[in-house]
Amino acid sequence: MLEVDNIECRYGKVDVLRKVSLSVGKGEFVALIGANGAGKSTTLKAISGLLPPVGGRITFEGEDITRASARRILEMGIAHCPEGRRVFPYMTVQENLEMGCYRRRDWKHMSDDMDAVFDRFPVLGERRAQAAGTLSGGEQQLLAIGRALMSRPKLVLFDEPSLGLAPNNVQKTFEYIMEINRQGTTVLMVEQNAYAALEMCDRSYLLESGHVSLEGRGDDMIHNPHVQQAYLGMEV
Amino acid sequence: MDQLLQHLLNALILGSTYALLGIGLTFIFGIMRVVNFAHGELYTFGAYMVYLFSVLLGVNFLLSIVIAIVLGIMLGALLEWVLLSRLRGADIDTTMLVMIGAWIIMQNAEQLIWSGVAKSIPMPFPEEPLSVGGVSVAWSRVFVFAVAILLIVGSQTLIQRTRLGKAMRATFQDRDTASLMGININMIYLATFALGSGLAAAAGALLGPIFIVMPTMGNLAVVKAFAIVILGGLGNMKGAALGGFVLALVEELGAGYISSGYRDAMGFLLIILVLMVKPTGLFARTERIG
Amino acid sequence: MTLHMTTPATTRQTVLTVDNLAVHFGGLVAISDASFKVDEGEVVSLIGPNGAGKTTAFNVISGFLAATKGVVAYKGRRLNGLKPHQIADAGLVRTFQKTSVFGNDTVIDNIMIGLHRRGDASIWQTLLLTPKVRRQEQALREAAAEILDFVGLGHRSNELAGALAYGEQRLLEVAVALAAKPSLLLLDEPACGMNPTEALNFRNLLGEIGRKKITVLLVEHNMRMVMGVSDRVVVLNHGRIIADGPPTEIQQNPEVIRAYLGHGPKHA
Amino acid sequence: DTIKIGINQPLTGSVAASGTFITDGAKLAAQAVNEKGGVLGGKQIELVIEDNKSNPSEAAAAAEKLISRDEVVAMMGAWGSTFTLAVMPKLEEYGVPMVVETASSSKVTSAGNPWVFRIAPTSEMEAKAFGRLVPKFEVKKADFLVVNNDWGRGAADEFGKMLKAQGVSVGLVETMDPAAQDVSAQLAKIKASDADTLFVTTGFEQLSLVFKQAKALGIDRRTITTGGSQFPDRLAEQLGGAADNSYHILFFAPWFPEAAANPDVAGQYIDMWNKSGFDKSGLSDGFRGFDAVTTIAAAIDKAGSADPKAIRDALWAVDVKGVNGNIKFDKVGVEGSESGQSSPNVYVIEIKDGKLALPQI
Amino acid sequence: MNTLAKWLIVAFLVTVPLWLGNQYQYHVLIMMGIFTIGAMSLNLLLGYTGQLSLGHVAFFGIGAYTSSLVSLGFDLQLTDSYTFVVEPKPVWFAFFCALIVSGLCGWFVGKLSFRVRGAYFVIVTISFAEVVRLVALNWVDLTEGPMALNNIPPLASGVPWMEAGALSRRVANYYMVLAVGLVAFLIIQRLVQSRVGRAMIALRENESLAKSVGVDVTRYLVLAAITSAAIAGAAGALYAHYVRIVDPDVFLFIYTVTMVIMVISGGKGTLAGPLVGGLIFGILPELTRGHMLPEVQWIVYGALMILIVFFLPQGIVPAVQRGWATWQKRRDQSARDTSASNGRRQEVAR
Ligand SMILES: Nc1ncnc2c1ncn2[C@@H]1O[C@H](COP(=O)(O)OP(=O)(O)OP(=O)(O)O)[C@@H](O)[C@H]1O
Ligand SMILES: Nc1ncnc2c1ncn2[C@@H]1O[C@H](COP(=O)(O)OP(=O)(O)OP(=O)(O)O)[C@@H](O)[C@H]1O
Ligand SMILES: CC(C)C[C@H](N)C(=O)O
Ligand SMILES: [Mg+2]
Ligand SMILES: [Mg+2]
Repeated sequence: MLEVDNIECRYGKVDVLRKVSLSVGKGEFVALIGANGAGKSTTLKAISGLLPPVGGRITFEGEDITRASARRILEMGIAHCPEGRRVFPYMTVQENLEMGCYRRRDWKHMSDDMDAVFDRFPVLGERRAQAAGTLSGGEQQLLAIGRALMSRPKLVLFDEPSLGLAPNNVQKTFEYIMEINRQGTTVLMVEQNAYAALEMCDRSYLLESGHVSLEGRGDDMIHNPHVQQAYLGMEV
Repeated sequence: MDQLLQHLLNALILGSTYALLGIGLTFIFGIMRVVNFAHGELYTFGAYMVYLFSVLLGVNFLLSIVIAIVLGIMLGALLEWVLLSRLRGADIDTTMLVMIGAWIIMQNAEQLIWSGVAKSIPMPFPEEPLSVGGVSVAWSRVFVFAVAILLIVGSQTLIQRTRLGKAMRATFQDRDTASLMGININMIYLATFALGSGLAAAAGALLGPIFIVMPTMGNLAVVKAFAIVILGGLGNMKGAALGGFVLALVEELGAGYISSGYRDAMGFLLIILVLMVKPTGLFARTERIG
Repeated sequence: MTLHMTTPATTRQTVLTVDNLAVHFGGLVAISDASFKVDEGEVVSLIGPNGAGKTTAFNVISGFLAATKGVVAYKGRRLNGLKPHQIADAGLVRTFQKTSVFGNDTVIDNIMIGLHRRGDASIWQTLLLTPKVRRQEQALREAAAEILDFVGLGHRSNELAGALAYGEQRLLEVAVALAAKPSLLLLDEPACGMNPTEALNFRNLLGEIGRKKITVLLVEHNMRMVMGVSDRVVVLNHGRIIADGPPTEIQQNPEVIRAYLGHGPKHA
Repeated sequence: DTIKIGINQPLTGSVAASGTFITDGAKLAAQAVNEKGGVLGGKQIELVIEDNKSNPSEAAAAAEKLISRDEVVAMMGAWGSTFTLAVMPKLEEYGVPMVVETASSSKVTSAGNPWVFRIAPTSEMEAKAFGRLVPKFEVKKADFLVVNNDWGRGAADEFGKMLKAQGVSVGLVETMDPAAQDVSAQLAKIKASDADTLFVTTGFEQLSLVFKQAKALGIDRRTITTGGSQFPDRLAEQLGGAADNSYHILFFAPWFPEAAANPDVAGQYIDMWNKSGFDKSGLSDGFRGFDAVTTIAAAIDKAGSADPKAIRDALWAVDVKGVNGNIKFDKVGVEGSESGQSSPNVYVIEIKDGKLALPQI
Repeated sequence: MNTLAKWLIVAFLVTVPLWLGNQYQYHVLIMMGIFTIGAMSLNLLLGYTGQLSLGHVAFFGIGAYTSSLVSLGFDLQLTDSYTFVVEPKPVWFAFFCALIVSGLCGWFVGKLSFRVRGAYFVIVTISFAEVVRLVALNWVDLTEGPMALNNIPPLASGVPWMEAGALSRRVANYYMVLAVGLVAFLIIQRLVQSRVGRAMIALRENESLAKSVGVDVTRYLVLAAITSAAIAGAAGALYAHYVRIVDPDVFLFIYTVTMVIMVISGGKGTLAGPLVGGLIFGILPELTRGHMLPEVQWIVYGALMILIVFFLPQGIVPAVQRGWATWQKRRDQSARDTSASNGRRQEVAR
């Protein structure tokens, strides 16, 4: 469904991605792991159109989206839940969720979807009129996750969804993600919580200083000594 | 008693015009965070366009006002496109400096085109004022009041209720994330700046005929507009409107009962006092630390 | 507050006391009637579900937010009403949940700012550039380099802080806080965003900090770290303390499991 | 080569309209002089024009530039009394004479500055001239609304003195900033007063606002404007009925050429003006620039050299036929360092049913 | 910039009167110097503490009025029976009064806005300047209001040879401005390159973090405001005694704007920025004068400003520094490493 072919990205003059390739099949759950600064977030930004790559090619469902606008990419069914919450701080929780389906035409389903988010994360429901910027860190993260799902995407890119979440919410969130994946949404997820990510996913990539250094099924990765030592915090 | 009523009435009318100035700048400064010193020039532009169409070209007065507003929107869009679109993500001082440049250029261009001599625009309203009891108000001002209220309510609704308004707020709170929501960022920048400019031109088009039209007319107007936006709390339409009325009330009563020379000073003192008590304006946004 | 009983009776001096603290935001109650203590030299973790009020408690203790009710005291001195910089002067230094460095300054200059409290040249001495001022500058610069080496950022000292990788920025934050010579360090989710290996290294750093006789109050969702480093764990839920005790005990506490730990992915 | 004369006038700011017309008038005079062969046996005069932006410091800066950069031999300026007073120290410092065309405060000629030659009437002269109409109007009590500077305050003083001498009581004296655009607070106070007459002193721009805003507040009483820069024809045209029942003290009334002191000069001036396509309503102000430059040119000729000091000495001896009567300077002010003052004519114009009239005395 | 270059510049400036003959060129130079001092003072607030003071001209004007009033003498009727009289004082004394009074106003504004930041600080300062302007306009008994304070004694009054003629007075003024400028530069340099300066930069970069490590941000903001205001007041006093007339329009916004342009185009938060900006925007109007109408001249001025921002968004000095660093890097890899990092630490904070 998604093909990333040898893309290169840079911030100013600094090369961050050097020929990254990966692919995600329809209905798959793919994890992307790697150290801080390896370029995981940058890869997601390239896919969602926030930072168009300077080289290489990205296709989605056969269509070239390498230089498409973020809006066009969203309309094609890719949602991106960005790193670091990024809620709209002066808008209410409800308005933030509404922004999630800004491009959707079927407004009548909107309130159903919103209720689904509130069901999943009741704390957001209690706070629906509170300015998002005053939520606690974890609450903001939940809101960002809910908001990404409001567009009913075909493919959703999660960038460290568990960041700042308490264990119970981590668990809830991962369950949620697995559930939408089971219901047919394709998932590409970046996680520092590598063990959990590798356990959940179908397939995974390891990104190291700007290129893919390893690729494989989740459980294979877990058992790779290099991964264990560098990313899972296990002494080998 | 009549004098007090007259002052209160004057304040109400003046307040509506201040509010009008304030809401235009709320779009550009309050929401977009562009310290737009050229705002006063759009105000001046609106006034000169009414002069051009209604006095020099003999177009109907009301139609001239509409034309002036439309041209103000177009000029605003042009400024955004030429100057600001290449400064996306630049910090607030950078865009401020560019707008100061635009201000200097526009004001001197006006000077060249229209000369420094003030122009006066007649209004097609009955000369006899509307008098009730001991108080009177000119029909022209009643007209300005009505239009201003209409524009204020319209802007408030636009920003708070409509999809476009929400997209505007979202865009200027977090540009990248807004584009992830599928918002066409460039279109929103353009629309916001153009709308704010249109409102500035509207204020000029309405007030120019009441006062006089000259190239420097925007200078005090722009300072007051900033003050009003801040008084109300950045980005808050209702706040800006209320700020306009409060400012007018303080100025008018101060001028009437304390000293007319210190009229403007009272307004600025009020702003200082308000900010000392509420450092982020009357209607502060809630922020959090940590 | 029967739970307080579970605190092991120690010979250590209590330094921080939070007494019947309540914080309201308009109608919203973020913390209601919370009390806990931190003893000298301890590493105490403050944990609890998202929105429990942990960061809010930090904000109150460090003077960024006024308490609605209750008393915060450090070494017998009442902190309520003091400004953040005065509280830092008293030896309490905090870090922020959201990464917070001086992004446009170099790494070493970040530390130099952190060292602010250690300089004492007067304005006049500064203007006259007296030998004392020169000497002090030199000494501060050396101290800064030392701190960077301690946290392992020595090789980055001339980079702009904003250009560091995320994990390095989190380290830098701690280094800046350490520069301010705290006797009590308040860390708000310092390991958030680090991968397990990086978190492990950070845990070792925390151990070193403890050896420097610095008391630590830690907010963290990484349970491996919390259970590994803490002498004691205080659990906050909905603005109330629901448990207070040694890590092993907290891990078994059914209320804590229900409200916070869940039975989630084992390696979370 | 040419002989440079400095023109220091407000071309922008609150009184730009009048300053622009006066500059136009000055240009016409220069043109007339040059067409007749210039000065000093064939040298052309050149006007160097600086905008004083309706502000005293800018007026001083403009004088500084005109003298030190452009090396003008004489100046005309600087419209307002305040601006003129600001320029005067520069005249002494550099030793350059200035013909004062508009300023009316007594301070200009009482300061002991021997480089100042005024062709405008003082407020006192205006008050005296108007005094003859007071009994006819049966004024009982008068309020003042004046611009807050030397001119406005001076006018309020002199007219107040004159009225009191005739047994009229003086009520409110309200001031307004020269750049103020909203005077409704002052007018609301005046509305509540029981006076029967209102004296207003300010430039044309603000004057038209005062009339509009007074009308809007329902103030309907006899209004008298002073200062000589009111463009009554424009007021009548722009304001319609709002300007009725008002009287305007002027120094030249082009609408009634028959009343002019030197009808031939006035006729020539009006002709040139109309030919140049300048705004008609500027006629009543432009003459001051015309007269001033004519006077300076005459003095240069009389001096026989382009030396500023010689021109100053020659100014005492000129006798010029001006648009508004003969220009000849009397010594006034501090003994030993007197300033020059001529004695121009003063007219009163009435606006009645939207038309201009000469009131019958 | 190295020390030698600095001394060369100073030496050059000192010798200017030896070869400059034209009175008007002096005028331009003096006015430029005065506004450059103003810009330097603004840079302390805007560039280092990050607080944009758009009412900066208030301090300039207060300095101008204070020095003028003290040197002219004034009286204030406080009650019916008591009048406070100040006899005319020597100019140097008036100058120090100006420093103190404007410094006090800086303290006041700093205190006034101790919680107010960003756009709100901008408005407090603009409002303060407007209030002061309106007081100057309306307190006619003291300030003469719109009638202006005239005949202010020149700076050199009392020194016989300097009173001789217009030219030597200009020379005296020139050296005065130069001296005040050098002292101001030194004060600012020492402040910003010390612990104090780091505290100010910390306030600009991340106020919460600065507070949390024990920086009393209010104290440093107030300190910066006092220093900045006093220097601006000194510039104002120089201005008053040079042009010898002040009216409430010294408080006009356009003067603040002039200083802001100088600072930002030159490079805010750098020591050399305001000097370079002051040079360019002080001389530019004179270079274009005579070739075009004043309005066109201003239009060129505005357009140039916009172009500078587009192409050198951080200002001229940082751009030159960066260019210099790259050039050196290409020339000598190893020498570059130390000097660029030192240079960055000292000069560019952003
Ligand atoms: N806006 C930016 N400007 C300049 N450099 C950047 C920017 N964003 C990221 N970088 C740099 O690009 C590199 C890759 O960053 P990226 O955010 O993609 O890493 P990541 O793998 O997501 O790391 P993390 O786990 O810390 O989120 C890092 O070295 C980072 O410093
Ligand atoms: N300024 C504020 N205005 C309104 N509500 C606030 C404000 N600050 C915090 N809150 C609310 O107070 C509660 C406690 O927030 P706090 O940030 O202390 O939580 P936390 O325990 O740190 O959570 P997390 O683990 O997610 O960081 C939250 O529900 C939050 O929404
Ligand atoms: C009459 C006005 C045009 C000028 C006025 N005479 C003055 O002295 O300021
Ligand atoms: Mg990332
Ligand atoms: Mg928190």
